Amino acid sequence: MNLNEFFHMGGYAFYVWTSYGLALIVLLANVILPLRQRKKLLGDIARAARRARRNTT
Amino acid sequence: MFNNFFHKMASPKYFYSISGRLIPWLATGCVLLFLAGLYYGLYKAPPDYQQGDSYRIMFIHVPAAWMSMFIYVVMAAAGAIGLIWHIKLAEVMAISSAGVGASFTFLALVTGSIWGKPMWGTWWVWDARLTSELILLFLYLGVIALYNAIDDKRTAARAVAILALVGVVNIPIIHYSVEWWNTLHQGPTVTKFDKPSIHLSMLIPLLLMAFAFKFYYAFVVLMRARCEVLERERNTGWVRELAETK
Amino acid sequence: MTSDSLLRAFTLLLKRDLTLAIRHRAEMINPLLFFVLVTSLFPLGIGADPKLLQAVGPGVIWVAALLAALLSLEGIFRSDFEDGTLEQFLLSSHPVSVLVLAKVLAHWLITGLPLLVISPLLGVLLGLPGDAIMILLVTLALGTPVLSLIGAVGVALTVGLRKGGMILSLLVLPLYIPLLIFAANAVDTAAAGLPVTAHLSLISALLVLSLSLSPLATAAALRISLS
Amino acid sequence: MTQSKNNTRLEAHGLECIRDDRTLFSDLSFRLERGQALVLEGRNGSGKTSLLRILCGIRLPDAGRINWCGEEINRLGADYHEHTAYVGHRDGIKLDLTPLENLAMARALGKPNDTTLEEALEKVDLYGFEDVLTRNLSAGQQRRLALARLLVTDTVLWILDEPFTSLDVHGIQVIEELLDQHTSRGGMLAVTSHHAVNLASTTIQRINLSELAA
Repeated sequence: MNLNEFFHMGGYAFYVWTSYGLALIVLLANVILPLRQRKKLLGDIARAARRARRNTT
Repeated sequence: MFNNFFHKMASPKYFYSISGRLIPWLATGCVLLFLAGLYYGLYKAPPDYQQGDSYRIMFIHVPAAWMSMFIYVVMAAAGAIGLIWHIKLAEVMAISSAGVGASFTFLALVTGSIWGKPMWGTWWVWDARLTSELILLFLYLGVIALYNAIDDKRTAARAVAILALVGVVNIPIIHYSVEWWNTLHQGPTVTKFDKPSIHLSMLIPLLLMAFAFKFYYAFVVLMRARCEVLERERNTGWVRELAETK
Repeated sequence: MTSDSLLRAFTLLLKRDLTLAIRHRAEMINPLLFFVLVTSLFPLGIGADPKLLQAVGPGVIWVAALLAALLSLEGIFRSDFEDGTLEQFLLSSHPVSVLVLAKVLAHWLITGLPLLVISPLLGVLLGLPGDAIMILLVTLALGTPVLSLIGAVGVALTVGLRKGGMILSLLVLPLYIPLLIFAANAVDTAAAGLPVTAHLSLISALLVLSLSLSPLATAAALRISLS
Repeated sequence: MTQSKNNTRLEAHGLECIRDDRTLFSDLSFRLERGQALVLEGRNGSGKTSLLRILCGIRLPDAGRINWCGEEINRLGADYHEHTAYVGHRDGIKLDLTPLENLAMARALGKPNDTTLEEALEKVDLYGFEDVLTRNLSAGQQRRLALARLLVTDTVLWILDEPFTSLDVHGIQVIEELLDQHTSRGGMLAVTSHHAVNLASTTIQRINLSELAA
C-alpha cells in the first residue's frame, strides 16, 4: 500500500478524512479551551488581588 | 484512615496540585495510544470486504459512542456522590464531564451520519443507535443549559446532579424504546465481541482507540475540573498566591 | 407524625390546589385549547386525505398532548414558589415527596384529565377507527400522569429561574420520548387491528416507575432550587 | 412538647455563608435555649435572611453545622421541622384562598395544637375576615395572617424574617406580645428586624452580622 492509496481510502477518502478531521478538531478544541480558560482565570484573579492590595494600602 | 485520605483527596488545593502532576502523564498515554490506534486502524487493518475502506470511520464512531454513554454514567455517579456525601469535588467532576460527554456524543452522531452516507446513500437514517445518540445529545445539552442558567454555581452543580441521575435512569428505557421502535436497524455488530463478524485486525485498533479516548477523557476532565476549582476558590489564599506567582 | 395526619395533609393540599384552579377557571382552558388547536392544524398542513390522517393521527395526537402538558407544567410549582408557600412545604413535618405527589395529582386532574376527555373528539377528527380511539383513551389515561410526574422534576429544577421555560422543554421532552413511542405505536397497532397488551404493560411499567421515583427526585430538586 | 425542658437547644458551630463569591459571615457560633430570643442585626445584604434560611434547613451552610438537641438538623429533616415554624420574607400565604383556608393548610403541614383557627385569627386581630379572599386584605393584614400560622401548630422554635414589615404601631404591639408569650412558655425565637424588638420577659441575644464581616 503506497501513500497515494492510503490517502485515497479506496474511494471513500472524503468520508473517512472528514470524520477523522472532525474528530481532531473537536478533541483539540476540548484541550485548548480549558487551557485558555485557566490562563484567563489566573490573570483575572491576579489582577483582582493586585487591585485589592492597592485599595487597602 | 480511609476517611482521612478521602477528605485530603477532596480538598481543592490538594486536588489542584495532584491533578496538575497527573495530566502530562495521561496526555502522553493518550497520544501514544492514539498514534498506535491510528497506525493499526488506518494503515495496518485491511479493507472490509463489504464496506471497503469506509468502515475505518468505525474507529472513531464506536469508541465515541461508547464514551458518550460511559461519561453520562460517570457524571451521574459523581453527581450522586456529591449529593449524598456533600463532596464538592464530586460535583465539580460531574459538571466538568458534561462538556466532554457532549463532544463525544456529537462526534458519534456526526461520524455515524458520515459513515451512513456511503452505506445507506443518505446522510441521515433513523437508525436506532443514531437516534439514541441524538437523544443523548439532548440530555447532555439539557445538563449544560441548566448549569449555565443557575447563577449560584454550587446550587447549579447540585441541580445538575439530580438531572443526571434522572437521565441515567431513563437512558436504558430510552435505549430500549428506540430499539423497539426501530426493529429494522442493522444489528450492532461492533459491540458484540463474541460474534466472529469482527476480525482481530479490526478489533485491535478499535480497542486501542477506545483506550485512547478513555485517557483523553481522563486528562481533559481533569483540566476542566481544575478551571472549575479555580473559579470556585478564587477568593481563597492559595488561589491568589498561585495566580500571582504565575 | 402519624399516617393519619399525613393523609390529612395530602387531601387538604389536593383540595387546596383544586380550589385554586377553580378560582382561576380561565387559565385551565388554555392547555386544552392548545391541544385541540395544534391537532386541527395538521390536516390543514399536510392535507385532508383520510388515509394519511389515519396514519399520522396517533402520533399527532400524542405529540400535541406532550406539548399541551409541557405548556401547563410550570403551573405546578410556579405560583407557590412566588408567594413563598413552596418553602412552607419543604419545612413541613411531612415527607415532601408525599406533598409533591398531592400537587402532581392535582395538576393531572386539572390538565391531564381534560385532555383525556376531549381526545375521542380529536380521534374522530383524524378519522381513527373506534378500536383505536378506545386504545388512545387508555394510553392517555396511563400516560398523562407520567407526563405530569416527569414534568414535575423538570419544573422543580427550573422553578427559580427567570428563563425557566425554554430550559424546561429541553430537560423534559427527551424524557418523554419512550412514552411517546410506546403510546403512539399502541394506537397505531390498534388501528391495524392487532393486540396491544404488550404496549399497555410497557406504559403501565413507565407509570409505576415514575410514580415511585419522580416524587423523590422532585422533592430533592425543590430543596436544591430553593436553597 | 415532648422533649425535657432543659435539653432542648439549638447550637450553631462555625457557620459560614458565601453568596456570589462574597463571604457574608464565617466562623459564626451561638447557642439558643428555651425562653431565649436571638435577634440578628446588620445592614441590608449582610446575610441575615441567609442565616435564617440556614437555620430553617432550607439553605446549606458553606461550612459549619447546626445541631438541634445535639443532632444535625439536616440529618433530622422532618423531625426538626416538626419543632420549627418559619415566616419568611414572603408571606407564604395564598392570595386566592381565604384566611381560614390558608391557616387550615398551614396547620395540616405541621403538628396541630389546641388553638382553633378562629382563635388564631382573633389573636392577630383578623377575626371577621375569615371568609374574605386574602387578596382583598391590606398588606399589614396579610402579614398578620402569615404570623397567625405560628399559632396553629405546636412548635418550639419560631424563625421570623422581618416580622414587623407593613405592620402599624398597634400591629407591632400585638405581635410583640405574642412573641413574648411564646418565649415565656418555653419557646425560642430567631428574628431579624429593622425595628427595635421589645420583649419584656425574654433573654435576648444580639448578633450583628455587619460587625462580624468587618
